[in-house]
Amino acid sequence: MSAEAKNPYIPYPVTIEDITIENDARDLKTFKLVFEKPEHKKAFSYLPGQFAEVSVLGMGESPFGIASSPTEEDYLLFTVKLTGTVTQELHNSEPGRKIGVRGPLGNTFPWDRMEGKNILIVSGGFAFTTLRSSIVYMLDKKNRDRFGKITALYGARSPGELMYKEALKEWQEDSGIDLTLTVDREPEVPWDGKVGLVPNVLRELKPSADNTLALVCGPPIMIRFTIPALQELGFTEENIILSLENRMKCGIGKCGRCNVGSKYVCIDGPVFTFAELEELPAEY
Amino acid sequence: MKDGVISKQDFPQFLNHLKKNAKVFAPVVTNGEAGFKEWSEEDSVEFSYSNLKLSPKGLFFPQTETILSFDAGSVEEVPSHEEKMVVFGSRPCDSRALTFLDKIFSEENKGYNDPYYMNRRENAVMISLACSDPCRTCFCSSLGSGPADEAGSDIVCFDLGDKLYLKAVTEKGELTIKDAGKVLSPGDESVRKDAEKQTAEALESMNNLEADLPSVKKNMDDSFDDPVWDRLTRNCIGCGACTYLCPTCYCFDISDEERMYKGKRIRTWDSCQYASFTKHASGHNPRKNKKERLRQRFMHKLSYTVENQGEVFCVGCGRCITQCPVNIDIREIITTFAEK
Amino acid sequence: MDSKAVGNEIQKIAGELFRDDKIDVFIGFERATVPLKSRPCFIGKDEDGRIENLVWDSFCTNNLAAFLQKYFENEPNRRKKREKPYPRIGVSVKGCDTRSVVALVKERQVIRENVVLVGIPCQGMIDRRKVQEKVGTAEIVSHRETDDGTLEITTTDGKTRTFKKEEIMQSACIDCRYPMPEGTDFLLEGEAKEPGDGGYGQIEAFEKKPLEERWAYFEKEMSKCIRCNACRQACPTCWCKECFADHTDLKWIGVGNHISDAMIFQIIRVFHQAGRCVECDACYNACPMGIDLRFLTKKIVKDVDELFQYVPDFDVESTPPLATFSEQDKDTFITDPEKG
Amino acid sequence: MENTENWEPKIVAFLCNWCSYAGADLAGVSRLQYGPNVRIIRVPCSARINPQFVIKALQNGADGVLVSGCHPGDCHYISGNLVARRKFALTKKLLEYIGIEPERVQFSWVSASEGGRFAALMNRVIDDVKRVGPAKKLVKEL
Repeated sequence: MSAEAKNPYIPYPVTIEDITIENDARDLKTFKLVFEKPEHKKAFSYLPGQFAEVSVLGMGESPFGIASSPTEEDYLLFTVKLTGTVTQELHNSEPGRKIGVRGPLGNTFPWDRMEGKNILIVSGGFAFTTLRSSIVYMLDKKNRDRFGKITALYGARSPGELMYKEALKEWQEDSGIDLTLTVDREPEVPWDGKVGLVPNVLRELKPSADNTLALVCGPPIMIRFTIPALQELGFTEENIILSLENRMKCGIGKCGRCNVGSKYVCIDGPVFTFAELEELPAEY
Repeated sequence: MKDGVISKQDFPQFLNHLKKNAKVFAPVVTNGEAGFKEWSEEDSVEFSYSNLKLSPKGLFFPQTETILSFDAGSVEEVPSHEEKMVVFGSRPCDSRALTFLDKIFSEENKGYNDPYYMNRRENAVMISLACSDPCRTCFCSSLGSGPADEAGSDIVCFDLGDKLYLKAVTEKGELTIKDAGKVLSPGDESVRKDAEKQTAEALESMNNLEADLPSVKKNMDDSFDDPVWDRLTRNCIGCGACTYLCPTCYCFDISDEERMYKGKRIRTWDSCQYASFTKHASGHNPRKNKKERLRQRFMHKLSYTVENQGEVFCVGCGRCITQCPVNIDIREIITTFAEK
Repeated sequence: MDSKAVGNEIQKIAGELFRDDKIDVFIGFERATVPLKSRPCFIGKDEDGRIENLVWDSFCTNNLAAFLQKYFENEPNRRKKREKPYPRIGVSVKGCDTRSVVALVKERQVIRENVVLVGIPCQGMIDRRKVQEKVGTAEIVSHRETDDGTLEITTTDGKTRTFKKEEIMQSACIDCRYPMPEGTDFLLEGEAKEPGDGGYGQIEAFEKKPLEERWAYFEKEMSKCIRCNACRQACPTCWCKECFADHTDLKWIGVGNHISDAMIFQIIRVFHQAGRCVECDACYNACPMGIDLRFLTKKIVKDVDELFQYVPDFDVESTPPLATFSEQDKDTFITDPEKG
Repeated sequence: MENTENWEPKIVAFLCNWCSYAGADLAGVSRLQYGPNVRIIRVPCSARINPQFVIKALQNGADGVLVSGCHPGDCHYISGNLVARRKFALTKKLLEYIGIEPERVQFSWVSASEGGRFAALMNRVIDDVKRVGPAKKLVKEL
């Protein structure tokens, strides 16, 4: 790359190395991407919470939270739900296909603030992506000591809809994290996790709010009921961390569509504290 | 040389001189409508407009432009726009609008430089034509500007009837005038006075909104959920005419056009007035109704950009007022919130 | 009745409708902030003070039927989804607005029982562009209409000029065959203008021009398009919940201002108006770029009439032409390889 | 590509499944000769044809478009082609009106037993389009 400023609209070429089907409905797939050029890999330096524009030439670009952790140095992971044209094209792809990635974009989870704190992770459905990134990052040997107790609650409609099944299994055996899984209804398959909606299970688990930051990602309905539950447990508005999604195009604060009030989700976010969101209109 | 004078008759010589080193754009009548066009000797420059229907925004931020092309998976960047350009006849308000777009597209906006827009800007000389006869729908003077505002211009030109007075306001402008020394005669006290007088008269003729912009912003911020927005937005039909004619609206879309694995990624103007602008792939839309969308347009201009860029993103050109099919008048919006 | 009396009558009826709890909102016209325009005006239940804003003059050009459909969201398919009943709407209508309401009722986009139509015998509306054309470049600052059918305008240079209404009437109104509303709930007293002949002579003349000349004209007009969608949004019978041009999963046309996309958008838009278009020229009036859309809309109306003997008039019972067929429809356009 | 001797037009043919497509099939089985310029798109019924399909084909570079269904009265869905006929009549007139050569967009009826008619139709359309040359109007170059 030349010394002059990079054109922020040009994606880095990457290759799809592997594709994992994440759920029974088969509408969630994780794409493992590797950079074609080492200098691009180096330039793409990120922290959990950030996102990137995944680019399929001819179809367009879509923003996705980065599901891999910076500690997984050789590749990027994106978990993609089948919804529109770009995701359709991705889902129809085979490993080996060349696509593009533009980023990293947006802010990160507040890693400075999280240093030395207990971390509570609450998530539902396929919004778990950047939280997977965060867990992997925190559990890495180099980083584990920087954080206190790590507690995670992850729910989905049914066991088959829980993503990253291999990783979940590992974490359940890892003493560095206390992971609880829950499903909405009593499943027909053997299940040793909880049964119940995330906010209810959260109330049951009663994690301590003491010296703790809560990272919450999930569908709007889950968020709406989880926040009161967290507040009951003593979490302040500043200590509840959320990640927003809005329609995006440029990802660099120019195209003007992802704003919530005066804040742009792509540049000022996607990570906001609940306190910050309370100041903004509910246009998300 | 900081200023110069040329008779209207000889004016094409000046443009011809500029044309040696740059593409020259000037208002020319085509299809019965004056608009910016690449000037050639056969064209006569139009001076009789108050405001052109389309501002020169599109010369720097075209309605459709290619940002990259691709063929069978390999990406090719668009060569950077290094061509020299001179724009003559932009109204001062439209030139000032470019300084706002600069704040969006330049690196100062969170560190991302938009090379397409910025390269064109850096290679352009703006010669604005000061207003002697502002429209009744013009209200630049209520927005801290005026009929001979220098912001965004390199040279301000005054139409003094049979002659034109050119006044450099940037170094680039000075160089341009110096370089054209052969075809220009130097300015003197009398033309300077005439220009000043013309501007003062033009300013005098303008209506002032008498709105305190900081309190407009504050009142808007406080009234986000106020039912007044229902009243102000009821007759909106949801077209994008206001946004596309606006010299400060910059929102855009990025999409791919492809045929047999070959194609390009294009950037096109987009409008916050369209439902599809913010609609998620899931179908959820944070700004579902026209009330929310029109509120977004006005709050973006009068509040959000004040916070983020330190400017009210309206230059008072009045295009949205004259062209709105249902006469939604931004002046009424401003005064509504000024009084609140 | 002079226009002031018409205005008073509208105010009186609207007031009574509110008083008798017959309507929740009334849509009429009020003065605009610019000359040669009146604008749609909405009056809610608790806004009786604003009833006196309602006016009638020769600038009530918008087709108010365009505002009705959005009140009947979820009609006809998901009616049960609604929590509250549909509002009852009073609206002042000219002949063209009435016919658009009928077209919408037929297609179940408007519930007839929920609208109270206040019919106004239409004297024809004035085309502000025709006035401006006659005035030249001078800016019109005010206008005054007299009851003997003249318009007096004042320009910035202080001059006044008067025009006979016939000279500056909208082409749509000159051609209009249905100036007198029918089937309305109220009908104001008074005479409508003489019905026109439809003006299809212009279309026939265009049809006779050489192919390349027709294409050149179409191309010239569409080259002005900025894709602002004002034509679509202003049209009362462009009621698709999602326009084909906005489809993202199946991209019919590009979003930029490539002329091919602009052309295709307009061809399809006009085609979708077959059997619906009442030639009110709302699209033409809304277009900020002044594109001649009349030559397209009138063509589709003419063809529908000639081929299927259908005119979207005041008849609520007749079936829209593309929702039905006749075995007698002509096969003359069919290529028959066995014939020469 | 200019109108040279070597130029061969690209024709897109929308054929209904029950009659015209079967007619094309029969033409093939019967080894009837017609130009190789045709790209056939099979649709369930001519009523499935939205005028947008025709125009989109022209935008994407088709030099000619043919739409063909069952003869009136023979529609597999009883009246699909009669509903379609109204749309086609308007489309044909509107496109011609704005200056699209009438040869470029053609409509016809071909039954399942008319292999010969299909081949003749194709040759006729190809000849017509050849006469008016490569399409330029509405075409969007990428």
